[in-house]
Amino acid sequence: MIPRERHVEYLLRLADSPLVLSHRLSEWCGHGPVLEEDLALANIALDLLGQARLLYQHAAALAGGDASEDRYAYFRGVPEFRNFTMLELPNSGVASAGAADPDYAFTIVRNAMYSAWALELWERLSRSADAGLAAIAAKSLKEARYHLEHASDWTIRFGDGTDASHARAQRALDSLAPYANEWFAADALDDEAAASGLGVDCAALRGPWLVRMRALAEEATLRWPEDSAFLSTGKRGLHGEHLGYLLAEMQSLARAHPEATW
Amino acid sequence: MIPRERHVEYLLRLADSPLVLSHRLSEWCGHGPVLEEDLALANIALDLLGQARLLYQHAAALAGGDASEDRYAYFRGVPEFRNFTMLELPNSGVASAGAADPDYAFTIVRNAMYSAWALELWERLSRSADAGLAAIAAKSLKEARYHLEHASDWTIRFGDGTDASHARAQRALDSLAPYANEWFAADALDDEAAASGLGVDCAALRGPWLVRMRALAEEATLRWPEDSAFLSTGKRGLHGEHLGYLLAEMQSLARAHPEATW
Amino acid sequence: PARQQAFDSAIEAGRKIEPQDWMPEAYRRTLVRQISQHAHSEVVGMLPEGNWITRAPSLRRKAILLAKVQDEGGHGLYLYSAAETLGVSRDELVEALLSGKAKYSSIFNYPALGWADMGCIGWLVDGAAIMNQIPLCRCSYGPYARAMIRICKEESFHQRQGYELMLALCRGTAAQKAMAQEALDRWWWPVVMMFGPSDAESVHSAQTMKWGIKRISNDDLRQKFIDATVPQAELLGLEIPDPHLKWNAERGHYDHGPIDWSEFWRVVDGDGPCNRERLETRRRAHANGAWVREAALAHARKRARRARQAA
Amino acid sequence: PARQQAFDSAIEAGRKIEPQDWMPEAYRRTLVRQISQHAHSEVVGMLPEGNWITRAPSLRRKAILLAKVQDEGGHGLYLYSAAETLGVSRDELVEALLSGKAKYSSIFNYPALGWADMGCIGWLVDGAAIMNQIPLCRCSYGPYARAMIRICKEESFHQRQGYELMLALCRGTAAQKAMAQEALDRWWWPVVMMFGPSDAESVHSAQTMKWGIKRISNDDLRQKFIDATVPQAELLGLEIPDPHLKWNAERGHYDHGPIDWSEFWRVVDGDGPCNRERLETRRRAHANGAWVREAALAHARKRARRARQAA
Repeated sequence: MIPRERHVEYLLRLADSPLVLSHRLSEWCGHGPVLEEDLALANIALDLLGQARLLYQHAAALAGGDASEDRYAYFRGVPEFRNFTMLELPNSGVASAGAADPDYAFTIVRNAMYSAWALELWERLSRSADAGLAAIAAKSLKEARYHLEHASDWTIRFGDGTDASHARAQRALDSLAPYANEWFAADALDDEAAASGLGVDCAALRGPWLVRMRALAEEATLRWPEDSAFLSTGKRGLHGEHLGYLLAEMQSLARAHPEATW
Repeated sequence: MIPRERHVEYLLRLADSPLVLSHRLSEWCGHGPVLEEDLALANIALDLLGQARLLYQHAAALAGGDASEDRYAYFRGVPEFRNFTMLELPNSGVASAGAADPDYAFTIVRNAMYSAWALELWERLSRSADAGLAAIAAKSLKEARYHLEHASDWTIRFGDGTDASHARAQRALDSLAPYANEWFAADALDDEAAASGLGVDCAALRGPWLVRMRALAEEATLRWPEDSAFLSTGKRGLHGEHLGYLLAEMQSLARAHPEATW
Repeated sequence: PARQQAFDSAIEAGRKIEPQDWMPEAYRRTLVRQISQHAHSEVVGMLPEGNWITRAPSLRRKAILLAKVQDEGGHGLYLYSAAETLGVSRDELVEALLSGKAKYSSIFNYPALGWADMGCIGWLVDGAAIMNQIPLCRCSYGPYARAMIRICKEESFHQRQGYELMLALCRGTAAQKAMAQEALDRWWWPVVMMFGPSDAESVHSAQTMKWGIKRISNDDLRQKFIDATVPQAELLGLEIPDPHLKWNAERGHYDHGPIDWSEFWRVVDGDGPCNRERLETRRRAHANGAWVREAALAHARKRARRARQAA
Repeated sequence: PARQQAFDSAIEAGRKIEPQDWMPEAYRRTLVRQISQHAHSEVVGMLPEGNWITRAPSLRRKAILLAKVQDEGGHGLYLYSAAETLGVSRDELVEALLSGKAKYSSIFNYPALGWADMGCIGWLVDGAAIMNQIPLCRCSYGPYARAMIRICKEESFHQRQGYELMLALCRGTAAQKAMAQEALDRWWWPVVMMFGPSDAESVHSAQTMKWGIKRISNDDLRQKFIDATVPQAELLGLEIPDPHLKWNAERGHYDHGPIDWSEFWRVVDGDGPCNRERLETRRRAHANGAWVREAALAHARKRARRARQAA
């Protein structure tokens, strides 16, 4: 048995990533390359938002007190968020804060990487000792399959499309890959969650994830990047410089009216 | 004599514009086209910030109570801000919210238009019946001269540079010009301020401003845009969609700690 | 000729015209104009609301808004498809929007400045759209009528959600209630103008009525909308910003104050608060997406070639 | 030869080497590397702080921060100029940065995550930089030494401002104090590593000492920094995140815990938290600015041609 406080923290770690990625995807709304993709991204954003909400609600029920999905989403600051660093990167790619044109290749390749990981995650978590979590995982698994399919189709189109699209996809892959290291680097909380039957052995996801990703890269005629020693730390609350801007925007209205019900 | 409340509002109208433009210019910091321009824009941003602070302080002294420069800047919402709509437009140009690459031509042409207007404004306000305002105006006048010189030099380089830079400058001029209409359209507050000797007859600024701008356009080999019926209303608190994002970012930290002193 | 007679008698009898049927060129052109204008409105209409997804004040409201904006994109898709049955391509339609040749509903040239705008857009803008669109479910052109049936269902769902959002604000804190009133003050007159110029001034009305495309006049629809909306505003405890608004027992309708048609034409002619921003946003998205569309085409061609070679 | 002797005796006598003087190629190369690395550090160093200008929590702090970041850009300019006196162009130097060939201070590969980071960067990062740079004011190469004198003056002003910012946080609310401690926890070890590897491991030290470019060893500077900083942290009421830190009365210095040099080399080798982001940001700004630089050149050429034609 894992103590309740860390049980909750593990759930928040699972919840914050889909919330933050959902936010990034929803930024495309009205700005996509073709209307069908505006719809597809909104759909995926909606699924991820739904996953986050279920996980927050489950965590809040466990935590008790005044915990709620909205308190988690709107009233925690940067150091309390537990999402992976990759997901807070802006749609324009890997650079310090500053407005820039969004890059659909970056969005698509990130979705491919994340949903392939999520697929492995949810499959295992659907057997979690936490029955509530297992149910959420079973639902999320189906969604992750569709998300991966969508992102894979486009990754292949880009890699095996024009020279320009190939270059963009390769660039996205190269710049994103180092940020995936975090997903497979277990820390004490991961270990505790895995040992207790609540969570998964996160290092064990790497093998099957790599198989999927290499196969996708091959079909897309992309070169899989070399390993790097880079290790981001968002899941421990040590984020990059982008999350602060994201939360400032996301939380601005809710925080301006802390007493309000919407 | 103008009633104190409207005197204060007139000062806020003067103050909010330089604050918001300063914010936009400071976004270039570290992202400029050449190091010298990073410095120049930071310098102009700093001047504008200084003008805003003096005006807020003057307004706060008049308003009394808990009014202060920081309360004005950080604890008013979108409908309370009184800046011209043009100045809240993002550095990427005229489009709905959504991240996009900043455009130096848009920034430069906007600075040219605004500082040419400010020159006319401060010159007249340096004779304001409000001695405090007159002193601020005299100081600001010198700064506006330098800002106009900087922006004019670059406008000419762009207009009379390459085909690409000419096209960008013309595009910036065409898209910005309609937003200047607001500056010369007097409303009741403008009229009252002018009549009382506090403010200026804002319609009267149009003639000399146009002379300056047309001369600049000519030297830059740019076509001065036709008049349009567009009328923005930021100075009455009816803004475009961008100011909300700007304030969310600018005010995020201050509002997260309303009790703090920095 | 015989074809014209067949067409006329179908219209007369209230039978649907289908894509394969002969139709007068002017009828076809009118439909393309109207359907594509409607499709463009859905797509441009994603912007003011899309603008608030990232700032929605609760996750529940965020999900509702995301789904709603997605629905609007979906409506755009059905409508482009309906227009395509008339022999124009999506590319041509999009090109007409981006070049400024095609119009879209002027209402989306107003900015969404606060959260209550999400309520007003659902309650009033979608409400007005439904008034306009319900008669179109009986429109003489089959594909358009069928698209409108589906769209109207979803729009009335959105309308209820918008009203419910307003209700939550009006029952909330004083600041929330003030937000709601402030938004209503901004949206009321633009929405009233959504029904278009008075019947006397409307250019296209007579012929489109005859063709069974339009079925109720602009002024009648506007009256219907106002009559339906005033009691809803009362229920919210909000004040409609029209000092002349009052019940006329004799007519059995609300009288309203004069409409500022100069404002209407200014916005239609391109000088509304956001015309430039909306169009530029669409242009930019289209330009930034060019490489994506080219990649998809290139890949499809490569696959087709490989399939041929394998055969 | 005679030139080498003149150079050696100038160094011996503590006389400055000036741009027109003969100098050994290795001396020149070492200086270009070091000065340009320093210039690049100033420019990249604008990013973590620039990141907070738009969010500064008071207008006074915003003005201070804007002015500070501007100063850093100014330092970059002096230093590029000093490097140019050695016969390299700014374009070459910038190219070396963007290609990843030239280094910049690793400290700027750490993110600025909160407002207290603005304090830590001034107090600690600038403080450490001053320790490194004060000896350079006596450096054997004249233009570099003179640039450093000016820069050190401004840096010590920044250092005091940074400390003053920390003081305001530590005297503020509990949340502000916590911010300050959290930032110190993140910045301490990276700052301690700013002085470079231990003397035993340092590649360039011996020769640069002999040439009068470097004057004090890495470990000595580090010790000096720690000795100066510990009492400042105590004054703030903050705890330095080093459990081994304690006063050694015998040595008359503070002892500190072991430094994680694997972390140091990981960041130097490109895998620090923000290496990719910083470099990509510089590349992007340079690429987005290409048309601006081309326009300026084209216009200057046009003017020159017109002036010739008029003559």
